[in-house]
Amino acid sequence: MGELRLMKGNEVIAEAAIRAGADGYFGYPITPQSEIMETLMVRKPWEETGMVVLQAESEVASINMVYGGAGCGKKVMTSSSSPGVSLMMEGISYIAGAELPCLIVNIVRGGPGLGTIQPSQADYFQSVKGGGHGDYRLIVLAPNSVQEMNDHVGLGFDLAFKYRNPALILSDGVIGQMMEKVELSDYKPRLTEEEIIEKYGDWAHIGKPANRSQNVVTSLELQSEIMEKRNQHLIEKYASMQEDVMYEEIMTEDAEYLFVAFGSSSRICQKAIELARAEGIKVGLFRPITLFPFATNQLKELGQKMKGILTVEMNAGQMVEDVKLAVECKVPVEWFGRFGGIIPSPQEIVDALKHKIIGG
Amino acid sequence: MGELRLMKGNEVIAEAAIRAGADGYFGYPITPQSEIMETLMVRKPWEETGMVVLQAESEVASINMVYGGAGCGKKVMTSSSSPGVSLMMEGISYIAGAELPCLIVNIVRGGPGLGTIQPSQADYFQSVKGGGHGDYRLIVLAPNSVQEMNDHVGLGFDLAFKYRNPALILSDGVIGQMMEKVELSDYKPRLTEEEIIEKYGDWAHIGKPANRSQNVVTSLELQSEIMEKRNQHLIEKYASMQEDVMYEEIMTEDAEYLFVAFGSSSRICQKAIELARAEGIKVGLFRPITLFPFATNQLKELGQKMKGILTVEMNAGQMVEDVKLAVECKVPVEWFGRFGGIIPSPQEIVDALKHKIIGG
Amino acid sequence: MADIDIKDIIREENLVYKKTDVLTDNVMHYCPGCSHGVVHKLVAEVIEEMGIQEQTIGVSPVGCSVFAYNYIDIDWSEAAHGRAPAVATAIKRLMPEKFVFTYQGDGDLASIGAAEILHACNRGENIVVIFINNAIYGMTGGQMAPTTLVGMPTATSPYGRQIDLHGYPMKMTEIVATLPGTCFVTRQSVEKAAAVRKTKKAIRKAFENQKAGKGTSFIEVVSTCSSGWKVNPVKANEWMTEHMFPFYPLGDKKDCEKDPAEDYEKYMKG
Amino acid sequence: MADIDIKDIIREENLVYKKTDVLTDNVMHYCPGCSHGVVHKLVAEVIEEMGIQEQTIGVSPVGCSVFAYNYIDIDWSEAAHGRAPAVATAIKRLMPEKFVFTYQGDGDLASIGAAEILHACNRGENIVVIFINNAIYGMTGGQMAPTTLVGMPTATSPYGRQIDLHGYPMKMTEIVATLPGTCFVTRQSVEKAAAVRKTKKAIRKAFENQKAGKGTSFIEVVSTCSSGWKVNPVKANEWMTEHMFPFYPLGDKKDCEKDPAEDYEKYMKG
Amino acid sequence: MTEEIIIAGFGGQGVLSMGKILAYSGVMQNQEVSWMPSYGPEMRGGTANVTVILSDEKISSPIVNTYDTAIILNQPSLDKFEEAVKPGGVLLYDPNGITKPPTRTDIKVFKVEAAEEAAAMGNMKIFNMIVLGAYLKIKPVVKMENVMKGLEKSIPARHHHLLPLNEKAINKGLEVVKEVK
Amino acid sequence: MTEEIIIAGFGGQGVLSMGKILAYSGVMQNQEVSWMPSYGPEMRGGTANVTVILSDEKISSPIVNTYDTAIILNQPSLDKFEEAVKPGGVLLYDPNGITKPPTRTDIKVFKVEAAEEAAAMGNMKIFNMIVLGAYLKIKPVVKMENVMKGLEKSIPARHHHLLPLNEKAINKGLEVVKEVK
Amino acid sequence: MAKVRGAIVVDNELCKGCGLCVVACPTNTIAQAKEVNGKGYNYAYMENPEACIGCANCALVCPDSVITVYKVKVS
Amino acid sequence: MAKVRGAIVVDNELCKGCGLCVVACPTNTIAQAKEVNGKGYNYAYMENPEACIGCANCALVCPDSVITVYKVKVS
Ligand SMILES: Cc1ncc(C[n+]2csc(CCOP(=O)(O)OP(=O)(O)O)c2C)c(N)n1
Ligand SMILES: Cc1ncc(C[n+]2csc(CCOP(=O)(O)OP(=O)(O)O)c2C)c(N)n1
Ligand code: SF4
Ligand code: SF4
Ligand code: SF4
Ligand code: SF4
Ligand code: SF4
Ligand code: SF4
Ligand SMILES: [Mg+2]
Ligand SMILES: [Mg+2]
Repeated sequence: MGELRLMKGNEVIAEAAIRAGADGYFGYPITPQSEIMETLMVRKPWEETGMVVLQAESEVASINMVYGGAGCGKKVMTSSSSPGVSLMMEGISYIAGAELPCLIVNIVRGGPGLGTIQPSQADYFQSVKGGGHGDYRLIVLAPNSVQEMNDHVGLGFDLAFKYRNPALILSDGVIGQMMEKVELSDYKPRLTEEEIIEKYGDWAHIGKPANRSQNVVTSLELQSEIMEKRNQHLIEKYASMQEDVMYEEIMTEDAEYLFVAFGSSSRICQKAIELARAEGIKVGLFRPITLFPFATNQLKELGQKMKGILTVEMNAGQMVEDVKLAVECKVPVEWFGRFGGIIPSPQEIVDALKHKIIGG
Repeated sequence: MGELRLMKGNEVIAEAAIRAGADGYFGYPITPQSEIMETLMVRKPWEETGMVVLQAESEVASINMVYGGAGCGKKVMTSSSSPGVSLMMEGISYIAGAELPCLIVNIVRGGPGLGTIQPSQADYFQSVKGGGHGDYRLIVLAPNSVQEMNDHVGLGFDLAFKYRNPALILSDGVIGQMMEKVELSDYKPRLTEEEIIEKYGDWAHIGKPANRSQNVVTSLELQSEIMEKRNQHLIEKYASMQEDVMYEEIMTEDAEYLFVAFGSSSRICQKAIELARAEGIKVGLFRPITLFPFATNQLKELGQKMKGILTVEMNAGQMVEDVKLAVECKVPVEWFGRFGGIIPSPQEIVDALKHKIIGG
Repeated sequence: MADIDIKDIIREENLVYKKTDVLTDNVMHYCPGCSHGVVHKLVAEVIEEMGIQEQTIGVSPVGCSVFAYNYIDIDWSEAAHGRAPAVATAIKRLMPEKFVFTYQGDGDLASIGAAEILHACNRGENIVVIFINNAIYGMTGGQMAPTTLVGMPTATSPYGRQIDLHGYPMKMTEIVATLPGTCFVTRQSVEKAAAVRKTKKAIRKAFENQKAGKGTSFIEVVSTCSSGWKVNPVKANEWMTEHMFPFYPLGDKKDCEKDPAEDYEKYMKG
Repeated sequence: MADIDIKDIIREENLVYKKTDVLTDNVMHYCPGCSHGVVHKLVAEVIEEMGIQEQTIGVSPVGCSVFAYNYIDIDWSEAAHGRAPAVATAIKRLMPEKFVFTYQGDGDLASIGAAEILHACNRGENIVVIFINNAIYGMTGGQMAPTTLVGMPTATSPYGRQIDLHGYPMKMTEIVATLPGTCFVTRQSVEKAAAVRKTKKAIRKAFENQKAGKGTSFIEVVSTCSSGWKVNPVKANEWMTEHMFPFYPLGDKKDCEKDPAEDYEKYMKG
Repeated sequence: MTEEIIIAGFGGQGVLSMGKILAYSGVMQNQEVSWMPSYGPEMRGGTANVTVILSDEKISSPIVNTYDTAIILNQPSLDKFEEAVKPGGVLLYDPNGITKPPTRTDIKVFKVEAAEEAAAMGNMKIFNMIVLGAYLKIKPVVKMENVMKGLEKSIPARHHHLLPLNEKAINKGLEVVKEVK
Repeated sequence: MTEEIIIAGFGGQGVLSMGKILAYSGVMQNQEVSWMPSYGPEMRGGTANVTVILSDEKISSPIVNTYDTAIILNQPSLDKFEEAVKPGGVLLYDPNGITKPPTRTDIKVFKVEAAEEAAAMGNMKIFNMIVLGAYLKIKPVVKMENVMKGLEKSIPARHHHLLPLNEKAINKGLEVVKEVK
Repeated sequence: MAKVRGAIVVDNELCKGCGLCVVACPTNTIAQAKEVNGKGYNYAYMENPEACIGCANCALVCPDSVITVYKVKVS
Repeated sequence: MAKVRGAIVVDNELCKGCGLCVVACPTNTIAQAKEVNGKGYNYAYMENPEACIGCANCALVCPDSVITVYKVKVS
């Protein structure tokens, strides 16, 4: 068993990155996630593992530093919160287009605009459908505990490299600011130059030896025929990600109703299940852990057995569209949410279940 | 009848803006839409109507100039193409959050990343679901002719001011680069200072007279209770936009099958209908003109009468989700598309209809 | 000494200084001793003295002064982080008869917004820029700014700014002074009464420049952030005097009034 | 005059100049006479001469030279518009033993990417920046750049750049020379053989600086864009000599080798 | 009547403006028209082409894959578009620079020595007008008076003194076009 | 056993670190714990609060709306959280600065003069440890040895010489807490 | 010889006790109260009211603009 | 007295006919051909081959690196 600590979700992200053998972090302060970079700066991993940590001049610069670092075959990451992530949209689209692996952390706050720094899940569409231009997809992980903040850093990097695709951890101030027990991962060494050459020497710009042709990281292709092939390849890649889909089912064996919720709201739903079951309502929870790939088939199978589904989100109703599409409108699917930084209470959720689904 | 001309779609955007009484244009060059700013610079509207035209240092600056100008109660706009629009995501979220009216034109090119400059419709999700952070919606117009490029400029401004919400024209190089006959709108004078005070004096920052309290344009609200109310208000506003939904039905009276397509691909679909009907296939077209608000009810009513629906998009399948949600999965809905700058041929579309819907 | 009762002094007719009416009655959210409060007051006083309250539009940044609109009783736009100069550009160009100023922190102006300030100054936008350089990101909890001094500890440079890791502190004022679009570029402070008077004069001059259509006036105010610096306000002023002023020397960097022609020619000649 | 047959001259052993092998055999997509071609060649020659082809990573911009990777036979990253300095920063920090350079146009570097170049130079990233200033946006069809001269017509200033509408042309080289992170800042050109030789020397020096870990070397090359300027290449060179050089005077703006200590002290003293 | 035309050649041969004049001529006689150029990387020194559609009805797609007429001004364009002419359609080309002439027999092939004639007339700029004349001979889809009106509309007023020259060039094209059998 | 606690007061009163020590104490005896602070605008000079949950089972939601115990250190917090104590639950407060004392009768109310005692002990920094002691007297949810271990874990090593003082403060709290009847 | 007397009024409840006025006063008129106001700040007050010359230095440096200054000439 | 003779080889098909080498040559060796190459450019060639001194100026300024230069000393 690894080291057991009581830590904030944000701090864990930093610690997990060092332990995952990350090569670089590039970021810009923004509440509620500045602790990630601050923790790294205190930890000084450059003295320990050689990891580079740099405060960039902006989120635009951060994401382009990530692009540059990822092109070296290095494990690089950035973190920000909603407005900062919006500034990264061009860069993220470039990274996806150039098929580079990297990790992006979004500790979401309420929008639109400057909005509020309180927790929110209103960046679901941006993360899952692609807030930047063009057809691309991110691998999106939605941790719901401090432990998963740790786990998803390593997982995010692994999936990013497996698919040569950016991965994004979609979390919020609840998980980021909260302390819970966490078993930290063991240290994984950073890859050596030789290992990088061996693993990524066919695409990374690491210096062109005489015996191979150039490695060029680019998303540009002016010939439509070739560009279409690149798009086709991406589409197939995204479809293939289904093999790494992750989700969790809680108390669904005997359930007649289902909550679908991710991240922090899935925690509140667990409490709501306790309350509802105390009243005799058989409700369970389906929690997508990967928001992309989305557990469409699994939710379809489970969901179509239910009398009704309530999607609970801290936004105005985003994932609910994917839930409806998954169950192919065969079961009533409704949405309940609070927003603007308000966290729904477990009781409200139970009430919504009663009004919108059971009584509706 | 207004003035009849043969013009490029992009040029028409510029001309229509002047005639709509626009107060300002702020933009940055990018193919395939640079003609918009170039036409304005040649036309020198500042000498004629007083309209300000400024080449900004970047798209980030452009959209924030639009934010500043819109806050004055002025009719302001910008235009760009996909990567440039991605850079505007933070700014657009701010504009939506502060409830400012403005017009944004996206002449979409193929992505992700730098991609290709050829036409594409891959920014549907970004435009319609909100590529920036937070729950917001743009009014999205999808012209499919040079004439509509003219019409949608005036319409876009009108809707933007009606709802105090940014409007976006989603088009591409087909419509932007093409010349067609166009009947230009008549000149509408720019609002005078007095008119602006009268119409927008309750929110625009135009100088605070002693007899009213401050007008502050901001999207910030740190108190969650108030922020949630603001979000709630936005949600209701977006729902109310249904009264301005626009769509077109072509040869649907006797149709057994339906194409759903917007913008340039809807033009190709019209040709495909000719070909298909020549073979005896009764197919019609449903063309959403406003992509948001989406003609959900209208499409539901029409779509549920069909044997099957083929959504045709120059992307990897985006609007198809909204089509499925609209018809509530009651009819088979499939997607056909080409991408990466390739425009599907009418015959391909007919073939896809046969394989995916009729034979499928 | 003439004996006079306090009550006889505290009388309307003896008033020599009171809070200007252009400041609202809202209690500022700033920490005790924060320089923002002083500069807000000076801007408000200048607006009052020039009688331009009805014609002035402020652009507040993202930073501790994001809420400047709660304190100065004029119309405002709150800008995205770093973009105030772009926002102000549009406002001024669309309403040239209005007075427009941005009020920006060092993170806002010198870091994320470097391109926007450079270009607004370069275009010579006819606006006033108030630049509060407290060498730190106050609002987000004391992270390193582009202006953080070498060796100065912050939340993201806990062992002090190191040149090799974080680069040098930037002197934005010196940079914008080289741009021909700026007409008046100065660095001031507000740690003592004399400095406050000078800063106010500079702000007044900047607004007068705008009235005369002279281009961009840029006023840096070297400031303290006792919360970010983790010292009390009095000590913060002392620290600033001792450490900030040598690196950020006070005074006018450029004043076109003094010789506009020479300046322009020098630039055009290279 | 000694009579000798051409065939006897054109022999392997008499070779004095040929295309370097570090250039690929791809035909450049540039317009006839475009300066990009000359500068590409010089970069390639320096890489060859220093024997660093296997250790060099180039960062190409968005601009006509976006395809630089098709011509110089090394590993490359193509950066988003204006962001090459950020991309290069990461590459160099993660692989400090490699040689990293950006190659950027004036729209890319001075307009949209102003913040990134300013901050990379300010941090003193140990990279080389090649800055092709052709006073126009070549790739997108000849729009105004931040460096477009006053009065110069472009697609977005058809009646010539006007200061009141579009602001002044910017001198990025002079600006970055003021930053302490830069060690070598120079402005060169390639319109004639002597200039080409000098530019090559500067590029060599820049890469040598990187080897020695001296910080950012910044080389502006005042260039032509005959397509954007709508004149033929020979006329373009003449126009450049007559109009660009007076505003963008050639020569070294900063060379730390000459007096690094003084320079640093001057900055720190303000 | 619907006429779908592709005009293709090198950048600089006046391909786009020839298409524009044709389209404007259509407008002058109240037809529906569309003009859809290739754009982008092909600009610089490469090839250029434009699809022009003239029709009595509303034009559905401005982009088509087969054409009633192909007007071809260089070899790469011939290679690309010969196959795209509808059976029974027309291919008109200038043989100058053509090394592999068209081979299809199910279409009508015409040639016009426009480059040669333009050189003879001492003005390469009217090259495209000679080609236009040739096309109008084969397919008089627009009346000559409307062509002249279209021309007037599509060139800037300061060049209107060149109208007679252009008319001469068009007439020359009408004269010299020959069917290849 | 599940204990859901809110601790609320001014920023600077040691609210967050008191919660942290409590949470760490739970970890030391193998309980599940969560510590969820308020964050944001309330930071500067305003109020601060933290929700701590200790449980023998996995904790579902780290955010709850009612509490088993509320530890209240200023008036605004009392105003906000008095209602949120579950019927039968505990409200512990320091009367210093409290102008409108709690009024509920369906809960147990305790007070601890922690500020006064801390002043008496000559060190305002141990204020929160006195409160902690008081809480532990009412609800001995964690063993004292685990509290000391938690304390050790949650303060930096360079401050470990202060552990005895903290222990003394906790014991003082145990002593001086009084139920209000 | 004309002499000057001044006085200041501090809005106790709004003062944040930063102490900047204390050091700005050339005559050591001001001190911070031992007691705190409703927000917990040791507010400023005239400790030596006779010393005040009404120069307004204190008010000028006060970030919260809570000082009002009065001045009279006394002969 | 040692004299120098030079010669250049232009890759005709790759030359873009920009003419920069022509003006760069100190000896007026180079001219542009009347004929065009496959891409339609009037390529450069040695009009006065005897004049060439092999200084490589032409090659240095050639943007497309299509000139190769040779030089011999002749006595
Ligand atoms: C795009 C974006 N990035 C980051 C932030 C977070 N943020 C808010 S204020 C600030 C910096 C404030 O520092 P400064 O500009 O120096 O102002 P101060 O608070 O010191 O007055 C940052 C990084 C944000 N709101 N938006
Ligand atoms: C975000 C973004 N904005 C705009 C563009 C369009 N664009 C491509 S190149 C370019 C400018 C090129 O000019 P310059 O940097 O001077 O390079 P040059 O072509 O002159 O060498 C622009 C604006 C883009 N690709 N991406
Ligand atoms: S954090 Fe610093 S800048 Fe912000 S209010 Fe406090 S003292 Fe002022
Ligand atoms: S457009 Fe200008 S910069 Fe671009 S290749 Fe042509 S000459 Fe060179
Ligand atoms: S007015 Fe002058 S003398 Fe009086 S208290 Fe203030 S600073 Fe001191
Ligand atoms: S300066 Fe103002 S806020 Fe500070 S102590 Fe004096 S009166 Fe109070
Ligand atoms: S080598 Fe020198 S002399 Fe010979 S052609 Fe070239 S430039 Fe002229
Ligand atoms: S410089 Fe090169 S490309 Fe230009 S004409 Fe001479 S040989 Fe040809
Ligand atoms: Mg600051
Ligand atoms: Mg350029």
